[in-house]
Amino acid sequence: MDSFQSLFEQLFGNEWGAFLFLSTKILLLILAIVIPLLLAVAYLTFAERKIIAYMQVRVGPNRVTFFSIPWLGGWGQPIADAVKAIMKEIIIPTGANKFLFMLAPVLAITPALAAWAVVPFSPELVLADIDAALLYIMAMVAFGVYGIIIAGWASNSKYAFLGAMRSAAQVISYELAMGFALVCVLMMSSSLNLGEIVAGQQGDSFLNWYMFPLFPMFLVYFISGVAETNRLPFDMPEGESEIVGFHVDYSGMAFTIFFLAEYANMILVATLASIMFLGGWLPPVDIAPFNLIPGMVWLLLKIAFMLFFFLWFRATFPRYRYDQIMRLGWKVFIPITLIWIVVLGTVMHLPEAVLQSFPLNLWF
Amino acid sequence: MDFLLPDFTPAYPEIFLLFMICVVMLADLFAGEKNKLLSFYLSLLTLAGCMAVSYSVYSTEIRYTFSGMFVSDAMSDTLKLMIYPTVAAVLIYSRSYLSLRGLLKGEFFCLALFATLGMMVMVSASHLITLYLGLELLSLSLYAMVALQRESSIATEAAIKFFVLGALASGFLLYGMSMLYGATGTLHITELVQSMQQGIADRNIFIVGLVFVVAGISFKLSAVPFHMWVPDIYEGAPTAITLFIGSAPKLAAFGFVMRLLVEGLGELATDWQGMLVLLSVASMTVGNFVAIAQQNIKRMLAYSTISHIGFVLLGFIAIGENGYSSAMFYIVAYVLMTLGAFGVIMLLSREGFEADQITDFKGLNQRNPWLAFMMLIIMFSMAGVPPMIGFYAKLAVFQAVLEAGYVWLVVVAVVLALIGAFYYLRIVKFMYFDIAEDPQPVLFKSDVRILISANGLAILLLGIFPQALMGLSLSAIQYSM
Amino acid sequence: MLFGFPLLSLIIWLPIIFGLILFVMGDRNLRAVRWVALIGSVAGFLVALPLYSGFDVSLGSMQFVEHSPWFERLNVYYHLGVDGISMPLILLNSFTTPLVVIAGWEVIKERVSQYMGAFLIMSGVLNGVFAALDAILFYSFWEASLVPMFIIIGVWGGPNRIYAALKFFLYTFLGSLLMLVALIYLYIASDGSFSILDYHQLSIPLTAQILIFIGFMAAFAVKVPMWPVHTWLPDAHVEAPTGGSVVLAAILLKLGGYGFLRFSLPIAPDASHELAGIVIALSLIAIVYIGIVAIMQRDMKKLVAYSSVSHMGFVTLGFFLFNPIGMEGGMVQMISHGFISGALFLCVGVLYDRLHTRQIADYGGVVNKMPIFAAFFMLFAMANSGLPGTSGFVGEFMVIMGSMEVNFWYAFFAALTLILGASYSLWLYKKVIFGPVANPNVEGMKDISAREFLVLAVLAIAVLTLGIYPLPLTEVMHATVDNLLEHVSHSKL
Amino acid sequence: MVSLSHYLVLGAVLFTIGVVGIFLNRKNVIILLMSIELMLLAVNMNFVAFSHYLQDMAGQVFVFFILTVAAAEAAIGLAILVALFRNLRTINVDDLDQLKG
Amino acid sequence: MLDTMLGNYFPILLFVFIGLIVGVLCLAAGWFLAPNNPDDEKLSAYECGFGAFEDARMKFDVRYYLIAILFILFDLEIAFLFPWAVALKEIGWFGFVAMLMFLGLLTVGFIYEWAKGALEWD
Repeated sequence: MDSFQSLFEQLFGNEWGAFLFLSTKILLLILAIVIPLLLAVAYLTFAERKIIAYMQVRVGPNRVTFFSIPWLGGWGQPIADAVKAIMKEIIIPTGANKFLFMLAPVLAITPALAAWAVVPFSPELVLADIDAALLYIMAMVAFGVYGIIIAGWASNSKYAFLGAMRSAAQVISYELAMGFALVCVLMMSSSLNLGEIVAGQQGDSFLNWYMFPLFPMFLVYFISGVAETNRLPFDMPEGESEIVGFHVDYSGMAFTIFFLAEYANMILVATLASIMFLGGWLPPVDIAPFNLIPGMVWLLLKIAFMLFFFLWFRATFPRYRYDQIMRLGWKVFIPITLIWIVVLGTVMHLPEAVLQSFPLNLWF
Repeated sequence: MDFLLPDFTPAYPEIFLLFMICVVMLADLFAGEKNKLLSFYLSLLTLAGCMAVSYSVYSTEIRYTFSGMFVSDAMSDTLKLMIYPTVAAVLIYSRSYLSLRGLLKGEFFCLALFATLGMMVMVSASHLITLYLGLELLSLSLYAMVALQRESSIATEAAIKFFVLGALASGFLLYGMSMLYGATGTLHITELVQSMQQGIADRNIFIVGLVFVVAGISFKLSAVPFHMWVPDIYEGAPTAITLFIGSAPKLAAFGFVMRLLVEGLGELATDWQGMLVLLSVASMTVGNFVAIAQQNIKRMLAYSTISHIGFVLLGFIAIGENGYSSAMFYIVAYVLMTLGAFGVIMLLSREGFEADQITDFKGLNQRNPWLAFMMLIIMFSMAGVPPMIGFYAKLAVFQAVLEAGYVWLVVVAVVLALIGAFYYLRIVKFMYFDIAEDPQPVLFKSDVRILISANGLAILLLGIFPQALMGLSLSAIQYSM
Repeated sequence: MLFGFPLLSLIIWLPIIFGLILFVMGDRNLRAVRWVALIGSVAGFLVALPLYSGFDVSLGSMQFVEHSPWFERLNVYYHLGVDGISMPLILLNSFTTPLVVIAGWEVIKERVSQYMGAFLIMSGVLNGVFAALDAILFYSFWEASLVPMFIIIGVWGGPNRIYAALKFFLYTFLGSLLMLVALIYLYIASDGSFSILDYHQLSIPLTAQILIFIGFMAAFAVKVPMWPVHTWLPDAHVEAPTGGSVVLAAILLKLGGYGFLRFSLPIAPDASHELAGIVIALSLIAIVYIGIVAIMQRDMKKLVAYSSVSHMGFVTLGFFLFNPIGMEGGMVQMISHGFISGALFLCVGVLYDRLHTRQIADYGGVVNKMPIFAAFFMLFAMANSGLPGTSGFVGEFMVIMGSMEVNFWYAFFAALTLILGASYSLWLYKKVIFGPVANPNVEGMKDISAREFLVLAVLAIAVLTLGIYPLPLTEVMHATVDNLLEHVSHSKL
Repeated sequence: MVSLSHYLVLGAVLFTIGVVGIFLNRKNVIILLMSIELMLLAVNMNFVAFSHYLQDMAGQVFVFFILTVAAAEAAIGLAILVALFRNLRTINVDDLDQLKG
Repeated sequence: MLDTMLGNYFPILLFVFIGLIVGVLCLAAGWFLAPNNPDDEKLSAYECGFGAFEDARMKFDVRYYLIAILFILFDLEIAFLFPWAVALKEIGWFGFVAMLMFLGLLTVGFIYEWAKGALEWD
């Protein structure tokens, strides 16, 4: 490493050299996150189709293989899909605002990727270890709405416009519930830094994870996450087949980008759920075989577990009506979270003696 | 960190009011359509309660609380004790006007109470944040109140103008505050003075801040050249709302200026004195001259407000207890007169008829002599004719300014006051000398009759016996400095 | 203080209270309204009698003094008192009010209660002006007197009443505001006192004195009124109802003269001496020029109004001669002008009530139809032109005597009024009363009623009494005037 | 290095743009609202810069409150705007001429 | 120059940049590789087989707007809750109760809008 740095310094002078070296290093690290992430997205679509197929007692994609290796039947599917998407024509409707029409997908994918900058994969492995990490993620998630609104507006189509309005309303509504749920996490952890949040869940076993004291919040958070990403059963904004959504006028690669963004967001929600409620990289039980396995593996397992729920929901639940969605968000989740904040705060401030007599004083 | 529980006593009135606002809001929500007057009576009850609470915590000491962000002293308590009855009077005056226009809704009362809370916070603020919050609580409520008549295009237009210019003024004020903060490193109003005295503050930045603060203040006070919004808002808003805007908030504005300019920037008095002289002369001139040309009485009163503000500013120019207390006396007198004037306008209005043209006052003496007599008292008081209170207000201000050595200013003010007398007389002329177009007698309910009589007679009696009010304002200022 | 009773307060507030009662009564029972008004005004006059009888003529100082705190922050006191200057004016005022009420008895048909109430309130307020010894109290009454008069002219006046009312109000209001500035200046110069008597003792540099004098002058000259700020008066008189004209001429104009004596002279004596020439010049212009203007008039009321201005010139002239006879003459002139001009306006009112025109040309030969009226009118016209034996003669003669002491030419010009006054008064009389009946309407005129007779008779007695035996009046003011002159002769620099 | 005065100049420039935007804009009321926001942001910038420079947290706390109030203000402003649009069918500044100000 | 606190944010800046590039690259790939044969019918707005009747950027239901405003208010509430929650353990009972009052006030507002029907969608 040092030799690379001195090479840069020789090439560009001391100050610029150091700067460029650092930039290059960071760029490489970013690519090390983004490329696996995009691959994960690709294979998440594949997993989705497969898993749902098996749940419905079908086979799912099984034709495209790599190099004709039979037991990889279907594993080439995502690649084929990607190639297909690239080759499709991008239609820009008449009357659409061309610049905004093209800007919208970019605005959708950028925050979905950029949010990953602060996600820790293990105590050491984090690109930007900032204190306001959670705040940053919230900001990035909220940013996604711009993509939706702009897409709907730029298309110059009533369906797209209505879809965008609905989608935006839904997303921001659930963002509130999500925010309140996160407040509960913060009350427990006393930090916005994701690494410290995980550290706060350190203990003998999985019982220390925030999932248990904050179980209702966990549910609220996760369901809100599902709604945030416009996944079934809350896929009102998109409703690819039955009703039309904000990207009804998009095609080809432009549409694919929205698609990518949605899956990247799914993974993000699952990751955050793992970090904040499921103890992140912590093993379920802090004893011999488990704590030898690297933390990252646990994290990835947890993420996969959460992602499975996304797919499972899709296979199981019928779609909600729009008024039901809004009612759930505003009239159920927000009151629940408010109450839980009060309850949690009260419990946290009970005198020590009372807490000790409490059977589950593990967490406070 | 260890947090000490602050002393809540000085803020009891605010806390009580806030609690009651929630009660009024919820009560109105669940009372249903049938009990429309519930929130009206509840609001009056609330104000009475505030009165009692404020009275019981009244003290001549200066008490700081909430880490010095909130202060309760004789001035704030006195102003609050004046704000409550003013607001109550507004509510009573407005009742039938609003109910005829379908505006007698819980929202009106909640907003009015919220505005009241804002005023209370303003006069009790000893920290720039508190000051700002109080101001905005008041302003935002007022914006919403102006727009309350949603189907009236003129009201919404007034609202948007009010909003934009009000926000602009807040912007100026904030920018000035940021400079003050940068210069002194503190947001506590009393510490601003100290850091000036200790010479820590960067004087140049301070002056920049001062200029912006004064500009913002004059916007809120509606002094020329920052007065553009006043006539439009007065004319466009429903009269009840105009009455509200024109009355109690002026008391709060007085407290606001006292806190910021006098308590906070008193060390720079010589700097802002000059600015105020300009503002004051301009306000008196423009207000009085333009008012003459008005046909709409609400607009005319708007310009009259501008000119009165000019006179109030004279009190600040005089600097010192005498000047400030005379400004306070003037403001109180002004509020009393405004209440009465708009009250009469509202009593004259009927469903679908606003009575906002000066010609609508034609022959009022035939239609209701008592009402005309009350309006006569109010108009003469505004013109500054003794023995009405308006005269002593002007007298006190002139006296203070002369004492400060501005003889020319007083002469100018006197001449402008004379010009002002002209348009007030015009109203009297219409009421007494002209023949009514619509000779039907004006009738109204007994509660309003009592109120308007009390209002008019208060102007007269306080004019005959001004000692009590003058002493009150003087002691309020003395104990707080 | 006689009987230990606050007579001055009573004489101020009694009429005001009656006036408010009238307001509240409304017009439901006109008969009751008129009687209450009469009782109120007569009661006011009756209160004035013990005031007069209890007045110690040997003292030049304030009597019947009442002094109690009013609002202390500005050191304002409820301070009342009368001396030889104010005493006669209070009497005059209290005396005039019942006459006005009676004069308006049947003539006023609309809003009677307000009309009567306004007059009673004004009566009380004017008493207040004369009795006030605190500057702010004085100023309050001073301004308050504007309001009822404004209303009286504006509501019950003639066709052009609104213009006249506004002009009246604004002229006087501007003047009085400048006076207010002067008062506030004095308040500061005297270290926070509003007592007029304190101001008398205050020593003030000359420039300040001149400024103060000008401030006061602005207020008083408008009221008197002096040339050239007299223009509001003819308008106001012409448009005002009869009662309004009477009070305006008889009392309101005296406020200005009173102000000179109470404020200008004693507070700024040096400035008074300094500027006396100007005042005298203005007075002479008023006497001569306005006298000529009066001759030109075709409107009876205007003529009387201009003659008022001209006569009031004597008052200011007398005051600024700085000798006792001139000053007393001015005082007597004020009182007598109160009676005479009031009476003349009443006479014009009597005519107006019958024909509803004030043009001289519309009348003629009235004597044929109204002999009694003609007799009264004759007496007052003579008094107005200064016929010896009437009160008009006493005042004018004393002032001319006084000016003779100072400067022959003053006296010469002043004396011109005897010619001018005679010409316009007699010209008016001749045109209206004598000659052929110019107008068929005159044929139908009835002679004065008992009520009108009463009013005119009372005034006639007053005019004659004062003309033949002025001592009761001069005796009252003598000591005070001496005091004042003594005071004025000392420089306050 | 970026110094305090840089921030102040930037703040002043932003503030001026906001003010000028309010006075010169004749087309759209929404732009007025945006100009107001810009002014407030300029103020926030000042506060944060001073706060950092003076090592005093109070300025940043103030920023928090300004943001909150700005949000409330925007909410009310937009609400009035909606009402206005329903009545006038326009949000053109020039069309707001029923009241001669 | 990257040693300061802001240095931590430099990677984030770069990451945002990369995110943008990814988006733009994908679009560019589609743009260059895909066919482009526009025709009128294909490009017309999709509306049930008819031509569009009016401008698509039409007035929309005021409830969306209401939701937006409510969101702003509650989101700010959350913005206040975040620092409070982080510091909760230090500020003790007083801090907790103070925030409870704040929450209480907002809850009153929430009840108000609920009862006024701002949250109804039918």
